[in-house]
Amino acid sequence: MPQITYREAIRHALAEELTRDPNVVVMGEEVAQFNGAYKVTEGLLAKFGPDRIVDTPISEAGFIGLGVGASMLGIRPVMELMFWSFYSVAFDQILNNAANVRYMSGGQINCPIVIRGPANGGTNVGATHSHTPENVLANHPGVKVVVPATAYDAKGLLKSAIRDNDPVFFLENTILYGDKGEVPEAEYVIPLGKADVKRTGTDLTIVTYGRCVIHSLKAAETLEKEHNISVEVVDLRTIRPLDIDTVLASVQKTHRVLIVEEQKPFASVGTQLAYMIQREAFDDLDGPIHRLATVDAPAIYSPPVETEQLPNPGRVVKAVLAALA
Amino acid sequence: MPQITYREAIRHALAEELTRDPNVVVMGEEVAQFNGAYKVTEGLLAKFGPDRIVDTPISEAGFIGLGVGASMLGIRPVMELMFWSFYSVAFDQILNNAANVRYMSGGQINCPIVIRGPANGGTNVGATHSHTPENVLANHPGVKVVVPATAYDAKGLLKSAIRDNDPVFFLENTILYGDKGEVPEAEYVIPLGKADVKRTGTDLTIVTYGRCVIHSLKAAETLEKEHNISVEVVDLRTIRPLDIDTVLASVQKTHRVLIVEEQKPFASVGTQLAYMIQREAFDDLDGPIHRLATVDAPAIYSPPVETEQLPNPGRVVKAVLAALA
Amino acid sequence: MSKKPSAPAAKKVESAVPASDYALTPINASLSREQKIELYRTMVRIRRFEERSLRAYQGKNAAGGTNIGGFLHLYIGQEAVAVGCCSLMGKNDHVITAYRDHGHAIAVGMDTKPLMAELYGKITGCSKGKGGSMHYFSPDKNFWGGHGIVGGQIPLGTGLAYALKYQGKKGAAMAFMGDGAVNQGAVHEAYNLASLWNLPVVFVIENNGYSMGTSQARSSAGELAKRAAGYNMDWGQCNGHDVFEVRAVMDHFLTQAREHSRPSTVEIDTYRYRGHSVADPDNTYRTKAEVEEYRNNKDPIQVALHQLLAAGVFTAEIAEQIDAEARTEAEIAAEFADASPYPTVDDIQKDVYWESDHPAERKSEGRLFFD
Amino acid sequence: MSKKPSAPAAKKVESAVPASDYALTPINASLSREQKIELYRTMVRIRRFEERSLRAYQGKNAAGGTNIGGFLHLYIGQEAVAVGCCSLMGKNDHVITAYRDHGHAIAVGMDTKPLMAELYGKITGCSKGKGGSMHYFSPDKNFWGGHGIVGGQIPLGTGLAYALKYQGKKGAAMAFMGDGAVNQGAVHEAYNLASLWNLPVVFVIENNGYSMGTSQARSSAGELAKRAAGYNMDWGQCNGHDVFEVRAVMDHFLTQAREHSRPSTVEIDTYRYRGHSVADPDNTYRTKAEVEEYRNNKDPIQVALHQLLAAGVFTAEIAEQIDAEARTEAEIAAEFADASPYPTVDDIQKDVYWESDHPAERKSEGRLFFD
Ligand SMILES: Cc1ncc(C[n+]2csc(CCOP(=O)(O)OP(=O)(O)O)c2C)c(N)n1
Ligand SMILES: Cc1ncc(C[n+]2csc(CCOP(=O)(O)OP(=O)(O)O)c2C)c(N)n1
Ligand SMILES: [Mg+2]
Ligand SMILES: [Mg+2]
Repeated sequence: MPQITYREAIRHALAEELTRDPNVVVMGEEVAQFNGAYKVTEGLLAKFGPDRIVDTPISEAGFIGLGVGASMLGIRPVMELMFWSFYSVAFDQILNNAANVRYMSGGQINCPIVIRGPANGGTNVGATHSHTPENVLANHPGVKVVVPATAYDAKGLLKSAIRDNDPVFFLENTILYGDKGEVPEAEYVIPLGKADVKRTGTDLTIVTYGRCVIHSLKAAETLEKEHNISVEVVDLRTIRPLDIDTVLASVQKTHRVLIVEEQKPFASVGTQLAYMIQREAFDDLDGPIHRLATVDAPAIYSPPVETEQLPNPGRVVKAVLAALA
Repeated sequence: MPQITYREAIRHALAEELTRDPNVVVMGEEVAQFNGAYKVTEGLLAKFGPDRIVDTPISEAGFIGLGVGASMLGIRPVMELMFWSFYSVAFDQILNNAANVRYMSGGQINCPIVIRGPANGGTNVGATHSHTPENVLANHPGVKVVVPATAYDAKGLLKSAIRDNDPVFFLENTILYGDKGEVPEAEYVIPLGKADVKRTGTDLTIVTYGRCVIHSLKAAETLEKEHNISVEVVDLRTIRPLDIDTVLASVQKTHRVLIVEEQKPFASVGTQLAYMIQREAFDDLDGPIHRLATVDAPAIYSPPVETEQLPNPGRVVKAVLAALA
Repeated sequence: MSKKPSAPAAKKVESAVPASDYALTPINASLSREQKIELYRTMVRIRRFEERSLRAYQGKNAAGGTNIGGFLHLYIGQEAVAVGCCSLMGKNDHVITAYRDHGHAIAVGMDTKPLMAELYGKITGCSKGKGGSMHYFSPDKNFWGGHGIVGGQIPLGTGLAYALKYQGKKGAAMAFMGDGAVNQGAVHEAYNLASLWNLPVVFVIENNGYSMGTSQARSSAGELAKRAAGYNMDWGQCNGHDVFEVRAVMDHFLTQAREHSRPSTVEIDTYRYRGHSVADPDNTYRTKAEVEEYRNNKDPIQVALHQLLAAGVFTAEIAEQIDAEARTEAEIAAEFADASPYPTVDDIQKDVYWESDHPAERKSEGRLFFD
Repeated sequence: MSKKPSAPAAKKVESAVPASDYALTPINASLSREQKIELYRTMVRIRRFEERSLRAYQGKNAAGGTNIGGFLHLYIGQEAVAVGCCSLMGKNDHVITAYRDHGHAIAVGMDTKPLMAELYGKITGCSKGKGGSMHYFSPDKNFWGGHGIVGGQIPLGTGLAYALKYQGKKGAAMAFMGDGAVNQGAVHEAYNLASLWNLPVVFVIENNGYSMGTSQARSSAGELAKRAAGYNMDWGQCNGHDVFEVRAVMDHFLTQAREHSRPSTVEIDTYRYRGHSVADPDNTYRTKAEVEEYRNNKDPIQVALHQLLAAGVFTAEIAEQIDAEARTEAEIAAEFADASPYPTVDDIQKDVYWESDHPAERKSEGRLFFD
C-alpha cells in the first residue's frame, strides 16, 4: 500500500468527495488561493475551481453560519477552521444553529455540515490557539465529533463525515499532518463511531484518541521492553458517537484502565469515559481508573515546557506505572 | 432571620458591594431602566445612578470584552447575561480574554470580572435558551464557577465573587429567583469553593448543586418517609474551585454515590466528580457511582415534557433506588 | 495589491413614488381584487391568531395547567411588514426571521392549527412541540424559522442566498431582524460576506423602535440601515404601516437580488403594541400615549382597511366577514391545539440526529446518546 | 420613541495639511531635535530587533534545538505606524494591539531584552515565556498586549477607554487591528458601544493590504475606515509610511478622544515586506515586484532618513551610529535571551489565578487545579 501523509489523506478524502458530489463545497480562510494555512487543501482550487473551493474573510461566525444556512438547502459545506480554537468566535453558529436546528424544527431540517481543522497544542502558539474542544463539542446532543490519529483513519472517517446527514466536527492535528501511514488506493470509508484497537495487550487498557494514540503506542513499546508490561491501546477515533463497547471489552480483559487525552482535565472526554467505565464495568476494575491529561493551565508558550504540559510518551509510561502500582 | 427571595439576596449583594466599592459597575441588557429582565437589579439604577448601573445594546461579545478591558484598569464589572445561554456569542471574550489574560501576561494583569445571570432549563424557552454551561466554563483553568441553590448561599457567594481578583462566573436560576430563604441582616460572605452538606444521611450520598439541590432534598424526604433510606445531600455551591474533600468525606461514610445535575450528560460536571471520586475513594465505594442528568437532547419546549427531561424529585427518587438496588 | 473595492459605490435608494401612491406602483397596481383582499385577510388572520394565543397564554387548560409556556412575542402592530414582504415571494424565494415569527409563518402560508399547537407544546405542532413560539419552521413553504438568538439567523439567511446562487436558481432570501439585532457582530459579518460575494439576500430590519425596553437611541449609534453603506450595499427605508409601501419598496430590492444578485438592507418602520413578550411590564420605557398614537393612527390593518374601502376594493361587510372568519379560524386552531396530545417522554430523544431517526439507513456505530 | 441618533453626523476628517508638510504641523514642528531623532531611532531599533529575531527563529540554539517556536509575525515595513502613534502617548493613554505586536511593544518603551527572551520562551521574558511573540504585555507602560484572536482585542481596548472615562482621567485608548480584523463581529459591536457611549478610543486599522494571503479586495466589501460612519463615528485615512504624517493625523483623533471623549477610526496605509508569519510562503498572493516597490520607495525608515537629512536634523554619520547601536542592542537582547533559563514544569501552573499566586491572601477554598 502507498504511504501518504495524514495531510494528504485528508486532501484525498476532500478531493474524492468533491468529485463524487457536486453539492460539496470547501470553504474557509486561505483554503483556496493560499492552498491552506497548513496546506491541507493544496491544489484543490486548481482542480475544482473557485465555486467549489472558497476563500473567506476572517468571519468565522459569518461563514460558518452561512454554511449552516446553505446546508439547509442541500449544499454540503466542508468548512475549514484554520484552528479549531477559533470556534470561540463561531460558538453560537456551531452549537446553537448547526446542533439544534434539526431538533427545534421537529426533525424537518437537516444540517449536513462538516467543520474541520486542527485542534491541538504542542506547536507553541499559546493559550488562545491551543484549544482541544472535543469535550465541549461532544457535550451537545445533535453533533458528531471525530478525532483521527492516523492517515488511514483520517481519510476513511472524513469521507464518512462528509456523507453524514448530521453536523460532524472533525478535529485534526497540525503535528500529525506530516506523519505518514499506509492508505489503500482503492476507495474506502470508515464508519463513524467505531473504535480501533491499535495494539493488543493484557495488563492495562489505555483508552485514547488523536495524537495521544501515537504517544501511547510509543509508551507501550517502552513498557513492554523495559518493564515487561503488556498494554492494550484502544483508539476511540470518534468521540460521539462513542464505541464504548470496544472499551468495555478491553477493560473486561485487562481490568486496569488509563485514559490518555490532550484535554484540559476538568469535565473532559476522559472524565466521560471514566464515568461510563466505572458505571458499566465496576466489577471488572481491579483498581481506580487513572487518567493522564494536559497539565491544568492555559497552554504555555515556552517550547520545551509545552512538551511537558502535554501528554507525551514519557508521561504515559509514568502514568501506566502509577496505575499498576 | 428575615426571609427574602433568592432574587432579593442577589440584589442585596449587588447593592452592598456597589456601596462598598466605587469601582463596582453593574452592566448588561435591560439591567438599569427596565430594572432587569428578571428584576434582579430592580431599583439599583434609582439608587446608584446611570454611571454605576449601565444598560447595554445586544452586543454580548462587545460589552463583556469591554468589561474585561475595563477590569484590567481597575474597574470591577459585574456583567449580567440575560441568560447565560447567550455566552455563545461572547465565548471568545469570556474564555480567551477573561480566562487567559493573566496567564498570557505572565501574571501581570488581573481580570476581576463577574459575569452573572440565569443558566437553567425548565421554563420552556427551548434549546437555545436553556444551556447550563458550568462544565464548559469550569473546563478552563483561570476561571471560577459558582452555582448557588439558596438565597443565603447566593448572597454570600456573590459578595465573595465580586471581591475576588479572578474572573468569576456566577450561574443563577430563573426558577429559584422567587424561592425564599433565611438571610441574616448582618453582612456575611461565603468563601468560594466550600461545599455545604444540606442534609446528613448514611445510606447514600447525593452530590449536586443548583436547583438540583432542591430536587434532591425533596427526594430525600420521600426516600426517608417511603423507603426508609437515609440520603446525605452535598451541595457543591462552587464548581471551581471544587471542595472535593467534603464530597470524599461523605462517600467514606455512605459508600454509595448518586450525582444529580442539570447538565447535558456528556463530559458534564458530574463526570468530573465521578472520575475524582472513583480515583480518590475507590475502595470506599460499594458500587458504581450513579448519575442523573438531563435527558440527552436539546431542551424540548413542550412544558410538561421538559419537566421530565430535567432532573426532578421523582426522577431522583428512582435514581437513588436504582443506585441502591 | 488592490485595496479599493471594485463594486460600484452603495447608495441609499429612495423610492420615486410619493408616499400616497404606493398602491399605484406596478407591483401593486397589477394585483387582482382578490389578491388585494388577500393581503388584508392575511394581516387580520395574524392579528386574530395572536390575540387568541394571548388569551390561551393567560388562561389555563382544562387540567388547570398552562396552555403555553415560556415566551410569547407578539407581532401585533407589525403585520404589514411580514405580509407585504412575503406576498412578493416566488418559488425560489426564502425567508428566515427571529423569535417574533408568528406573522411570517402565517404570511408564508402555514396552517394556523399546527402553529397554535406548537404554542401549546403539542406533537401536532409545526415543530412537534419541540420549538415553541420562537421556533416555527416550514421548509416546504421556504420558511427557515424562527430563531431565538438575537441576530443568529442572519448568517443562516445569507447561506440560503449562497445556496440559491450556487445552485443557479433565480431567487432571493429575506433575512429579518429587529432593530436591536443590528448590534450583533454576526450580522456585520454576514453583511460583508453578502456584499463581497454578491449574494441575493435582502436584510430586513423591522424597526419597532425598541429592543425589549431599550429604545433605538439608547442602543444604536447612527442610522440602522445606513450601516449597510459601509459594506458597499444599497439600502433603503420604508414605512411599515402600509402594506403597499412595503411591497413597493421591497419589490425593488428583491428584484435587485434576483436579477443582479446584489444584497441590500431595508429598514422598515413599524411598531409593536404589546410588550416585548407577554411577561414584559411595558411601562418603564414608553408611554401609553405613544402606543395609542400608533394604534389609532398607524395600525396597518386600519390603514389597509381605509385604503381598500376608499378604492372600492371591498365593502365594510366583506371586511367584517373576513374578520369573523379569522376569529373562527383562530378558535378552531386553539381547539385543535387543545385537543392534541403532548409529545411523550420517548419523543424527547427523537429529531436529534437524522441517523437515529433513520435507523435502517444508519451508517455510524456506537452510542449517540448518553445518560 | 426616538429612532434618530442624537449625536452630530459622522464625517470623514481630511487633513488640512498637504502631504509634504506634515513635519510642519504643530505636533511635529514642536518636536526637539532629539525627539525627532528618537522617532527615527525607535523605528530602527524595531527593525533590527525583528531582523535579529528572524535569524534566531531560523537558527538553532547551542543544544541544537529551536530558539523560537510557534509564530513570529514581523512588523518590518510598518514601523512608522506604531512609532508615530505611540510617540503621542501621554500618561493616561493606553495601547492594545493584535499578535503583530513587537513594534508597539518597543514603541511604548519596553526593554528589548525581555522581549527577545519572551520569543525564546524564557522565564525572563516580558510574559515569563508564557505568551510568546503574540502576547507581549507591559501594563506599566500602558501596553495591554499582544492578542492572538483576530479582532478579539478591540472590545478590550474599548474597555480601557471606558475605564478612563469612568475614572475621570483625560486620556485615550488606541486599539490597533489589521485590515482583515475589521470583518470580525466583535469589532463592530465595539464600534457601536464606543460611539453610543462617547468613549475616548481611537480604532487604528493598520492596513497592510493583506490578511495572510488574502488581499483587502478579496476580504472586505467597501472602504475599511468608512464603516465607522455607520456608527456615527468620525474617521480618517493616513499614509503610514511617513511617521510625521501618522503623528499629525493621529494627534487630531487622539485630541478629540481626550478632549471630547469621542471615538474615531483611522485607517493607516502600510505594508509588510515579510510573510504573514515566518512560515508563510509569500508567493501565492503577491508579486516580488510589489514588495520591492514598497521597500524601495516607501520604506518608513528610509522616508524618515531622507526627511531628517534634508531638514538637517542629523547627519548620515549619526544615522549610521544609530543603526549600529540598534544592531548591538538586538545582539545583546539575543544573548540575554539565550543565556536565560526556561520556566520549569512547576511554573506551568503559576500565573493562572491571582489567588493561587497569593496563597497567603487566598479567600476561596477547595481545589483550583485538576489532574
Ligand atoms: C444574543 C442574545 N442576546 C439577548 C437576547 C434576549 N433578547 C431576546 S429579544 C431581545 C430584544 C431584541 O430586540 P429587537 O432586535 O429590536 O427585536 P424585537 O423584539 O423588537 O422584534 C433580547 C435582548 C437573545 N435572545 N439573544
Ligand atoms: C478569529 C481568528 N481567525 C483567524 C485567525 C488566524 N489569523 C491570524 S492572523 C490572520 C490574518 C489577519 O490579517 P490582518 O487583520 O490584516 O492583520 P495583519 O496580519 O495583516 O497584521 C489570520 C487569518 C485568528 N488568529 N483569529
Ligand atoms: Mg425591536
Ligand atoms: Mg493585514
